[in-house]
Amino acid sequence: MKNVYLQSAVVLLLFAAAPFFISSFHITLLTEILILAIFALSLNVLVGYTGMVSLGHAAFFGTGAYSAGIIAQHISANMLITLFGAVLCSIVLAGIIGLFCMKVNGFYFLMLTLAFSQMVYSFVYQSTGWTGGSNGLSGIPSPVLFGWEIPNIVWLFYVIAALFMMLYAGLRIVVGSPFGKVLVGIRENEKRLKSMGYNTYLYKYAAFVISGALGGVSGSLYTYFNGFIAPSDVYWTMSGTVLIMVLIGGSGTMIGPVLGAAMIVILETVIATYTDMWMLILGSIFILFVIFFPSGIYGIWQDIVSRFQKQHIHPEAAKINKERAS
Amino acid sequence: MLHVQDLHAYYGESHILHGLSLKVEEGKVAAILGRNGMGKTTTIHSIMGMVARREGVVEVNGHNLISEQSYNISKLGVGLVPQGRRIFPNLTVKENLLTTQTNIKNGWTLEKVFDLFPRIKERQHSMGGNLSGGEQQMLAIGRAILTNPSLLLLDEPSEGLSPLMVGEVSDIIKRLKDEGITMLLVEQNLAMAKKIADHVYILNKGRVVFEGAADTFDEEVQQKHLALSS
Amino acid sequence: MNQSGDSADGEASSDSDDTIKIGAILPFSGVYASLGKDLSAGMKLYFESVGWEAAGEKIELIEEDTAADPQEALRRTRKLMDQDNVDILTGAVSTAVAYAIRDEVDSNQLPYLASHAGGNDLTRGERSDYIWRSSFSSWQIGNSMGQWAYDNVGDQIYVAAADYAFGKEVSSAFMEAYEAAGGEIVGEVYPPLGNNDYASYLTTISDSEADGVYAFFAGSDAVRFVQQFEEYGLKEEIDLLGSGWLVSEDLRESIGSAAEGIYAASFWDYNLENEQNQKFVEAYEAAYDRRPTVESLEGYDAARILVETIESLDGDVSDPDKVIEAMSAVEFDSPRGPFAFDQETHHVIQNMYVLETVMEEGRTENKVVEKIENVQDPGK
Amino acid sequence: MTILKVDAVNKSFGGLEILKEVSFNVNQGERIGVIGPNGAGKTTFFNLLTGDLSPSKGTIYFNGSNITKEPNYRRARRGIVRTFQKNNLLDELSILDNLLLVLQRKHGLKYTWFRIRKEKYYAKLYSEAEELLDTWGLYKRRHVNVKNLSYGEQRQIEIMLGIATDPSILLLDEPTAGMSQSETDYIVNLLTKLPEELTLMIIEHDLDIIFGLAERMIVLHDGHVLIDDSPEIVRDHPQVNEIYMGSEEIV
Amino acid sequence: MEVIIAQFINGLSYGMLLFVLTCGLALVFGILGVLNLAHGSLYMIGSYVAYSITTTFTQSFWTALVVAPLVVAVIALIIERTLLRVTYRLGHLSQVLLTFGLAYVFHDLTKLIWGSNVLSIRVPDLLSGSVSLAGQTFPLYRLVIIGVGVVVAAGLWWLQNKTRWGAIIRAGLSDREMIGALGININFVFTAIFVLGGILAGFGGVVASPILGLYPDMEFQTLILALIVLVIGGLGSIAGTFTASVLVGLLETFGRYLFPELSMFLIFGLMAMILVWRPNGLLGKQVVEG
Ligand SMILES: Nc1ncnc2c1ncn2[C@@H]1O[C@H](COP(=O)(O)OP(=O)(O)OP(=O)(O)O)[C@@H](O)[C@H]1O
Ligand SMILES: Nc1ncnc2c1ncn2[C@@H]1O[C@H](COP(=O)(O)OP(=O)(O)OP(=O)(O)O)[C@@H](O)[C@H]1O
Ligand SMILES: [Mg+2]
Ligand SMILES: [Mg+2]
Repeated sequence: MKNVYLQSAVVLLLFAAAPFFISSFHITLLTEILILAIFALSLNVLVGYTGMVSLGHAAFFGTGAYSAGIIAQHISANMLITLFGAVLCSIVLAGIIGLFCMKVNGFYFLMLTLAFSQMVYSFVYQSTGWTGGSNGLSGIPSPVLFGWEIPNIVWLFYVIAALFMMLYAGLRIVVGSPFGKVLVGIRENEKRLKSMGYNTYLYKYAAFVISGALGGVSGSLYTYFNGFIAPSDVYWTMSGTVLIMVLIGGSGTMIGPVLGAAMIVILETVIATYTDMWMLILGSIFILFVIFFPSGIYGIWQDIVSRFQKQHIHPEAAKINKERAS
Repeated sequence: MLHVQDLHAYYGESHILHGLSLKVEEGKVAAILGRNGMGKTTTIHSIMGMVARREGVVEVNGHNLISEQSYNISKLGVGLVPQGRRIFPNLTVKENLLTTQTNIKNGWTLEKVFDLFPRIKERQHSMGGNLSGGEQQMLAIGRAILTNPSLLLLDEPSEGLSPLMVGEVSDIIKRLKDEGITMLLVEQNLAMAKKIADHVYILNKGRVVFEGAADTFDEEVQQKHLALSS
Repeated sequence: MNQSGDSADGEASSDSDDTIKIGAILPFSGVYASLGKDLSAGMKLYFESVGWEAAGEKIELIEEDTAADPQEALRRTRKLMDQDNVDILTGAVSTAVAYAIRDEVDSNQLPYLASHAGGNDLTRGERSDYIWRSSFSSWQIGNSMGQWAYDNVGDQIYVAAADYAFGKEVSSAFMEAYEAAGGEIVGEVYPPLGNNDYASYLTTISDSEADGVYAFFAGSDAVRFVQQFEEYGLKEEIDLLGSGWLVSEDLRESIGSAAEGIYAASFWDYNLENEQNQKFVEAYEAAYDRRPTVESLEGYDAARILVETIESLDGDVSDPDKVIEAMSAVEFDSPRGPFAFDQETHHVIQNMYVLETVMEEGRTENKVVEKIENVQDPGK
Repeated sequence: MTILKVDAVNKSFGGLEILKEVSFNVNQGERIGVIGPNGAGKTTFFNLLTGDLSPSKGTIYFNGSNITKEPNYRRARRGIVRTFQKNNLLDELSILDNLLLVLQRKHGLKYTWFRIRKEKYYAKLYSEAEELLDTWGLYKRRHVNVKNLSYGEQRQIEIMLGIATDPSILLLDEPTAGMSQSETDYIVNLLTKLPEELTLMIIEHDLDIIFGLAERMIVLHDGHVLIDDSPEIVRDHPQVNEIYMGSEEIV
Repeated sequence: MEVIIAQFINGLSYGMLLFVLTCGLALVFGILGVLNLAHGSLYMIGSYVAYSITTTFTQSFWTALVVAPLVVAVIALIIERTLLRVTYRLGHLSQVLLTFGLAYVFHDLTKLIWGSNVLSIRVPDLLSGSVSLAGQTFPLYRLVIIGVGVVVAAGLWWLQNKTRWGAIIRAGLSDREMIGALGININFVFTAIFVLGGILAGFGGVVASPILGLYPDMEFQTLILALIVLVIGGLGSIAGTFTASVLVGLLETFGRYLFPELSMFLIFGLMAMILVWRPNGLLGKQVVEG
């Protein structure tokens, strides 16, 4: 993490160059990874930083996706409008659901978020007129940005990559800010934080709404990307998938969920081409991760880095421990 | 009875105990003293098999227990009053006492423990987690006694007890000693330690820096080994 | 999962110049897995019978697993188009999958032969120049039974259908035809997909005055519904009728004797008596050692359409518009009866059959009780 | 000036009446010792003051306003700060992070959402934290996770966090329990040096400490205030000797 | 009126079926604290093994009722000993990932062995009749299930409240190290409970499949249903699970009867309402901290 600006410049360059070096199918894949990475990042605010494990995050993804799609069909395909509408809808939804979910903790939180998202699902599923019900919503016009209809996947990729980088940077600032530190504090010991004078309820609620809003952003991007929305995007399996992405990437880290999203998308695509037993292989990989790399891909990455540098995350800590020991 | 030889213990990378040795004769009480963070609890935990990485010899009654699991060590007659009490919060007082009760024939029963600590008898249906600090300490002592140990490890048993109760606990420990239970006691309350122990060890940074009979532990030793500057 | 006929010759098959690539998006996992497998088996049976060759060109079949997930299907379709450069696409079991890929296929001008998905709109409002359907539409399934039910069951019918677009389309097509014939719908109920206990619904139904129940359920829902229909004593009082999937070939063994006496509408049945069907059933049983299902037939026919299309083009499939033109002209005698496309709607015109399930030698069999010829989807 | 007024407070759990009609006033800057047998209700009483529990009956006033119904975080912001009898820290975080959270709260929430003004805001926090760690002799170990400290060391952190908050009334629940003699001396020394206007209430079973520090003693017994008087009176009170001190000698 | 009574009986029997499906999960999660997302898979394996036994080997439902749970028990034993054990120190999220992975693996393995067709198990002849009650025909098997549910509930209640096991597990959950230091081989206890959970899952599989059938994805449906019942009842309380099963059974049945168009919404709505009203479920234990 020596130079953030250098790093972002490199990433920017890589993104800009990508379409010149890889096939359009791989650009599609990369775009999808970025969208789902935003989704995973948004969940990570809850799961990784605040310690609230949600199994209903698809509600916000789906809300974002459907509101973007419906607005594009009925009002305007202008990306600024659809995006704004999607974020607004998911913020409102997260605001309402959050009010209730703040009352419960742990597993009950997980199940309550699941309950609300399943209610959203059945609402979407049964509002056939607006959402197409079980058939999904199709025939969504392509997004328009400043009067310019995004013509193909490469341009869409650029738009999404730019948005991704902005959101990533923004989120990094937020989780590294004092606000983010309070969230981590809540994860570790909410009771103590209250004693310190923090209104933890407000912080958790804010985290929930931020997380929901970002979930909505990723959902609307998915709509631009696919031009189609299936009710399964709101279903609990979607919430499960994104949770797995966070866990397998490394919860409570910034890059972890991105790596997790990349890994799951790539694995599903690659394995499914060779065998229809992809669940067997994917499942085995999950198991191997738990047993051998419990801190996720991020943990592997850390191991490699520390092996190279021969030092730990907090060099001082190691030094002190050694000092005391001798 | 208890014989510790060249004990090393580690938490991950950090090496905490450096070749520690100590001995407690059958029916005697030895005290371990030392400032915070010197390795007293680590010593107790190593004997009890609760430190993941430990090397050396820990002999109880002639059995080397260095690589035993802690439940087996307990079954061989080693009891523990842990630091910080570690009461099971979701069990009632009575359950806390009875769940791990063993070797009932050796003499200690629920009634007898209740006689020692009438206060916890009053609270027997409360959840362990709802007790006051001192009550929990009594409960922790009672819980250990009910495993009917022949060697009892006490890690700061007087913490959180009122002066009156400190006196009573001292009496209880003496009584246990009279019944032939061997004890290893970690204490910060020096007065109490002096009163009970036959033998004293002082730890500093994982090493024994003083050992001697209780009466050789005087003001001077205390100044030398327990003052802040050391 | 690349399949190709030249494995015997040992030639490399991935070279795109001298092979024609056909992409199939089918569910091999999830709730529709068994349908996907049967479709695939039917297709391979036909391709095998022509030696994986058409007009001298090798045929390569690339199958992709869509599960039951439209998004997944979209991802797979893109892979087939961009990565594998398939010439023709076929498949899709779930209607949602067909809708999901519709725009992608249309804008990329990829000829697509829908071989199962039955949503009406695919050949109505969502019709595309490049999409043709050889299987059925929900309207065909539901509509064909309306008149017959009024004539043979009674003038009061209760409708129970799984709560998803397809279930609703089929049942509303039925209701429309039934009411047009003069019948009365005395109640409707739509249990969710995957509902596991029908006791409550059955109690309500048995409380009604209906002469019959028109049920649209498939897969495990069908098994449970039909079994519970009998267990709760409705079978003695009320006729049960529905689509062919209620008593389909692969379910009847699980359902057991509870299926006896059910009337169902379908465009094919194992026991259809015609020469083509005999040939098909024999070949299928020889190859796989089990009975074909209606999906096997769909796969078999789809493969045949593709082969005939390629042959009429002499193997040149580079121009999608020509492919479409050739495909639309395919006509043949299928095991289901005469097969032809409606040029207007891009949808198959076919016979529909009303079947009755009867007991034969301790097991249930379907028997054709009525044939409705040349049923043509109205296309709007 | 009366800073805290407790008026006929009761607390019961289920049928169990733990505190009965407890009333008294606290003036600003007082050093009050709270003693009583185990289970007398001392910790419960602190819990009522900080809002970790709410009283079954009675009222609590702080600086003239009724705070009986206020949640604990609001009271903490008013300056009612406590330490816990049982260590209650952010175990998985470093000592520094524990401290930073306290300091961050103390300096208000102004810039907490973004760290755009990082230098200005953060530098101040960090330098204050590091200064504090230095005085507590923890600077070198500031990145060690709290869970890897020994019990007594964690007790020290507990007190450090309390003091770092800059409270107007500090409630210490057995601050030196589990600490060795030398650390205890250190803490006592530190407590005597706290600013005069800071109000202190200390629960302690170590009589040397309590009689050394307190100007006023409250003895709780069985849920009510047995005595509220000067240390001299309490020391010689026969009933206190009987129920609390036993034969223990007082230096 | 008769319809109401009939629906009541329907609801009761459906509720008991839910209890049989959930009790294994309730034991392993509510008591052992392990969120076992592979519970549905164990249930499914029980069903499929029972299917094989009833159709191929002995053709006897009763043999299946004994053998299938044992097969599942062995699988549970292996899982606990080799995989789950590692995760106890890693925490809940690791268990979520692990058991989810297991569910995936089992999904494909059963597909490999038994295919993806819809299958069903015949009700044993002894129980296959029908009974007429309140002017309505009921399958005898459904009524028997009510009895089975009650018996299982009683057994579990006894285990939890009348033996030392319940207390040992609760103690082990809050402080494994300490319960070990007091002489209890907590690893063994955990294994035993997990295996018992497996047996119950397998038993549920055999008992439920004549009604619910065997089909792809059955395990996830069952899992979600079981989780809902569990959370409504509250963790750590067999009585809560039992109450919740009956409540959900009745609500679903009457919901389908009175508001068929809402039926998907109802059960999740109920769960949300109950959790907002009682954040620890109906009879869930409030966890006492330190
Ligand atoms: N939540 C609770 N539920 C039931 N009883 C409780 C609860 N909290 C405390 N008690 C009881 O109230 C009494 C007072 O407890 P408290 O912790 O206030 O004592 P204390 O004076 O601090 O004692 P100690 O000096 O031992 O810490 C104890 O007997 C305890 O068992
Ligand atoms: N889990 C752990 N991981 C790493 N280091 C630890 C761990 N537990 C204790 N330590 C370190 O080991 C050293 C000895 O700790 P120990 O608990 O044995 O001290 P102690 O003498 O019992 O102190 P106290 O009087 O405070 O209880 C301390 O420096 C502590 O920081
Ligand atoms: Mg210690
Ligand atoms: Mg206390």
